Amino acid sequence: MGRIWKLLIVASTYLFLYVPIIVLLVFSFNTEGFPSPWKGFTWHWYGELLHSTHLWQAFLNSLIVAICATSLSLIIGVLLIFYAAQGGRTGKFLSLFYGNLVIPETVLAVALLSFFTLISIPLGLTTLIVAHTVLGLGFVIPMAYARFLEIDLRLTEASLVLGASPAQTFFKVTLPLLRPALIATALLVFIISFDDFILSYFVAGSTAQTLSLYILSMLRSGVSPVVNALSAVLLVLSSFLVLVFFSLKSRTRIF
Amino acid sequence: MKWFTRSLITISWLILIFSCLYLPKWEFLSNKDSLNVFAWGDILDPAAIAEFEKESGIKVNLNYYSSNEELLVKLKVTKGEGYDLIIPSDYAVLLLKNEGLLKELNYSKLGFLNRINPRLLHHNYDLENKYSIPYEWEIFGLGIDKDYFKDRPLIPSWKMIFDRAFVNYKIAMTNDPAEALPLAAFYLFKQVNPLNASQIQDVKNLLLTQKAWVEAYASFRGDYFLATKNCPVVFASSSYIWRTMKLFPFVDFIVPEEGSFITIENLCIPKASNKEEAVYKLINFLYRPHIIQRHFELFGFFPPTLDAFSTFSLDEKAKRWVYASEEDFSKFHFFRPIVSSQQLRDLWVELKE
Amino acid sequence: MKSKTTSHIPFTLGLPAIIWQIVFFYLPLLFIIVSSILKVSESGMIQGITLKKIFLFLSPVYLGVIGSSLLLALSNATLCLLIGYPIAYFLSFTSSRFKSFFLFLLIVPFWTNFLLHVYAWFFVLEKEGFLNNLLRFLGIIDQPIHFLNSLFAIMVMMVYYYLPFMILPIYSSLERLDRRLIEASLDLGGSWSHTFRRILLPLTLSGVRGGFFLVYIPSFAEFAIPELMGGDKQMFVGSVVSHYILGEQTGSLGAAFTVVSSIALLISVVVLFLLINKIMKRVRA
Amino acid sequence: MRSIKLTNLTKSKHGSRIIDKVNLTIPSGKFFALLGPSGCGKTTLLRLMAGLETADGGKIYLGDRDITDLPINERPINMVFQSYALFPHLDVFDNIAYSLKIKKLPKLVIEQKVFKILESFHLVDHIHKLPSQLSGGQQQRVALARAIVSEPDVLLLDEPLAALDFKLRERMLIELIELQDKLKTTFVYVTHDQFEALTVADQMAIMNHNGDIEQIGTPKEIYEFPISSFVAKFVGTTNIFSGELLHLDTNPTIHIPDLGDFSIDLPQKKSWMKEGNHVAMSIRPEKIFITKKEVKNFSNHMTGFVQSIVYHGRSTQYNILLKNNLRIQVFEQNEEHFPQEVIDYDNEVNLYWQKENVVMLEK
Repeated sequence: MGRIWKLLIVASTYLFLYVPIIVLLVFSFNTEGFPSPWKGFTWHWYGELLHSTHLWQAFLNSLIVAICATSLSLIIGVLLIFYAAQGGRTGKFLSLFYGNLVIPETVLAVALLSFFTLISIPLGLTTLIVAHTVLGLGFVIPMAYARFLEIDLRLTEASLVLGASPAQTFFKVTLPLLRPALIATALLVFIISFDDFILSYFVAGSTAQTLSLYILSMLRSGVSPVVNALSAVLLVLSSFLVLVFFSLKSRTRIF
Repeated sequence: MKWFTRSLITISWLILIFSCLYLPKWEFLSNKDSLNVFAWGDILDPAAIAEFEKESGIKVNLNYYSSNEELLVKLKVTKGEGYDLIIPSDYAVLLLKNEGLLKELNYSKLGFLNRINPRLLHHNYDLENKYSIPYEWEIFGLGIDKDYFKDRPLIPSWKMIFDRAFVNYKIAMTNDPAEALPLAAFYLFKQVNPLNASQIQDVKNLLLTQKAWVEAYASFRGDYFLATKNCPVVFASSSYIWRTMKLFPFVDFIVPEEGSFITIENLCIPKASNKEEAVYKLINFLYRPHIIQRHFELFGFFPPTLDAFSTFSLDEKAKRWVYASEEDFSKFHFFRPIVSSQQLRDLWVELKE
Repeated sequence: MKSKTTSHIPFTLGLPAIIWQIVFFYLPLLFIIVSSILKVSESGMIQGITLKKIFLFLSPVYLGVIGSSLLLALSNATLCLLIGYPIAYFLSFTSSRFKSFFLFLLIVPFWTNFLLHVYAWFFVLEKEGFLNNLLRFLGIIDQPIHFLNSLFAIMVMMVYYYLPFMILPIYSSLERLDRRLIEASLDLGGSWSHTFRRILLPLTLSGVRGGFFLVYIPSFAEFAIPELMGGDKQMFVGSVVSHYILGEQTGSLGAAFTVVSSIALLISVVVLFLLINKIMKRVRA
Repeated sequence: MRSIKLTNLTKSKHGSRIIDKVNLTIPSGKFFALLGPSGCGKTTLLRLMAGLETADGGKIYLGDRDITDLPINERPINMVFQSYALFPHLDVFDNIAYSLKIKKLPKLVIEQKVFKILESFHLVDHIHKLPSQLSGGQQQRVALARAIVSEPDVLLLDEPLAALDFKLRERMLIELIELQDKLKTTFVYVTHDQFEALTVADQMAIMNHNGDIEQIGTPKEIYEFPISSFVAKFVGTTNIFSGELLHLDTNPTIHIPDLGDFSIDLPQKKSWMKEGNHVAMSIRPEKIFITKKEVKNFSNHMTGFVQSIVYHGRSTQYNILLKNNLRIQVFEQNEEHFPQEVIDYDNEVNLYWQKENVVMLEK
């Protein structure tokens, strides 16, 4: 009896998770636009998706922001770990980075928007990259540092004894050992930045439209099955990324 | 010594980071052979701008704002420097003019004045049109589901969204208090003037009562609610409904007989601009019939000139409003603040709390 | 480890992250806190300190908004916990062959743009949507129900979006749990509820707490879901903030409201934290 | 050139002195063992030599060169760690080639050197394996190969065999000795296992719990002639009696209360060897002859009861209770399958020893 209940709960939860997605995907092949019921099968909306320049511009913007923010937060995050590995007194600084995930993104977005406006930095892709990098650092540094502390100290000592300088040791021993955790974190940061809506909503200004903002504008105004087609494409993309994440077998947890 | 070096390193990093952040601004200010246009997000056709750039060899930098207030703030801060052409709405023109931020237009350089729809000129915000020329306009009204009203009484009145006696359906209402309040006040008092305390209370009560049959407050989704048959009546602007009507034939647009609201977007030149030659070239370009025609087709805003329509067939519905009679036009009002901005916001939050 | 040659290179390289964090995280936060108590003239001159902006938001109307946001966040976190715990348990205890598949299914939507999920729910809850058609087909209703633009729609979307935030921390705390403890407890004749209360819950408390606040905190400031799913008929903190911040010249007011509501959030988090501990004590006893 | 000299070396950790003014010279090209109980600071001493720790005071010389402040990576000293510390992300080849690549040697030279050492360590078949795919002994050999491939002046070994089983350990000890013979590199071998130290060392030092060096010498010197009861007890097993010195000039004797007087031999005069002084006497268990019969030709004799018998294979250990309730150990070689005399529990036995086989220690 308990078994059946358990299965029922789990099945209905997964149904809850996937029914909307399946309906969405099915309707991406409907010949008629959104409000109308199922009429017939077509690839038409995928073709239109291909030719929607605005959408691809937004997609490109999101991609640029996500790539820049991911690499930036990864690079400066790793360099901070490098500083820590060279015996820098980072203890007091590292606790600074645990706030990023704790405060609501809306508050961070509001604070950044007010700040940028105050010192009159033009809003756009750059400010968006800055904001997403802050978000990314909140993931990169705690995760990378936790992994860094797990590394057997004797490995770095062995490297030093074998004649490698502290810097060589970092790049030849520490960094390769951090790599799986870093890749997993980078994927996470990338997808969070790529899908981010709240920061983009506040900090992008009106020049830089990201994919999220484009979808929002479509949701707020006319909806078209092109969005369904887009969903299908993005689902494939994120499935792929999740697969990569899984195959890393790193012990990095998403939380 | 160590701290001195470290401070030096810190400062160099700060300078590097911030110079990267200010870079876009710099480029934008230093470019001499270009025009900086500051416009609403969805108002200029990128293809048209590209055509102009190709024809004239002048580079056009487009920057966007999302509200008149953003435009006002930015222009006040920079004293208009760095912008060559702006597109404020009616009341914003007045505010900018009062701040002394606008340049008088040189009419000798504008070749299209005789073509402009006379109804759009000489309004209160710029009586002699010394500083502004209308570029596009739209009317607010009701989007209607014709199917729904096939066998139900349809009256062209605001009562369709405000009067409990008429409303037995769901509506979509604007999500902008700066539109909703003047509209409610106009419905109650037949005028758009600053309100006293008891009038404010009346307006509030009206909106609170209306909430019962509001499906959603959405400024830009009225067409969606119409199209999905969620609401048979939505409050919306002509430009939005125009686009929807093309896709869904059962949608109609009506302007209540009590009168309604319009907005006119105008072209203005900030006082600080010194690229007169190029600006006028661009303005003249924007008023070319085929550009205006494309603009109308693309965005659904009504064009500023009448002759634009001679080149293509305009459907009857559009014609009625575009060629509105003097009398029709006198029923149109501009949105303007009728309570203090704090009252406006508090009332709106209270309404939805 | 220590090298006597004083090199500034590691410091120089490590610095950007710290600068970034201070300048683009703490400084802006400090700035909105300060600006919410500064009196600024029309021309932008600082004229002193005032609590006027703060007091403005201590009126019943705004406190009501904060209250309803807290309630929304709390009910969302509770619902997610009630649904998420059994799922996390199932995921953790299912045979390993399907485990990664189920985990995969859980994470994929989580890694896809959330606005698309909002959009997907339109299809389901629409007047002519999937759910209405299904119910009509089953003969449960004959007139379509207005699911959208209601509190129900808001809650559905909130739970849908935030569920993985709850499941994943609980799942990982279950993964770290020593299975033999549960077997031992059941072997020793402990009932299921006893085992759950005395063993499972205390040992996964960190995950439960983590998940709870991962859901609670962001849902407090949520604004897109109430707007899109609820027809924007009710104001929550997020909606007021976005209304003020992106509205007319009211940036500093928006900042002040952000500060006020953040303080309310902070207090509620502390209270909830203590409450959870207290409940846990009682559950264990 | 490859000798190490420590002068007044001092190191504190968490406020307590671990090493206090240690002076030690490790001769060039020798296999040197540093033996001490766990936690005595011998590993710290090794880490100071390697440069993994900084000294609070004192100097470290390599040959004539002061290397106290030389960064670790610039010291021509390598180290083999207790748990090998092989780089888990590099295969056997890359692990061994690590220090050569750091030195930026030509690729060909690196390959030559690595292959040569792989061959002599019988690791050629495992060249592309990761450390996690190797057995404990193989890992040990990779660690060793990695440490010597760059031909350091000194090789430090920190309990390198602790993780291996007994058989493997014995084999590795012999391999280590042969390796050191071949290379003539100075080996400094830290261990708490006296068997390992005695086996490998040319020279060894004993550290006590306070981090002081008690005695330096060859294994034989240390074992046969310990200079303190700590050394005597720590290296091998021994029986310690305390008593009073008598008749130093004529017939040196020790008086042990309840047991009587026993004659002793004092080849070297020490300042504490004074008439009437309380001293300790150490006799190794294998130096005592045990029998139930009465035997002549031994200079000393006492009796006791057999309390327990432990059979070790090549020898048998008897625990004997003496009259003064002291318990001592006696080893007997198992020379024959069927010994003529069977000693059993509770038997009264005679214990004999020669006075030359006794070491007198300061009390």
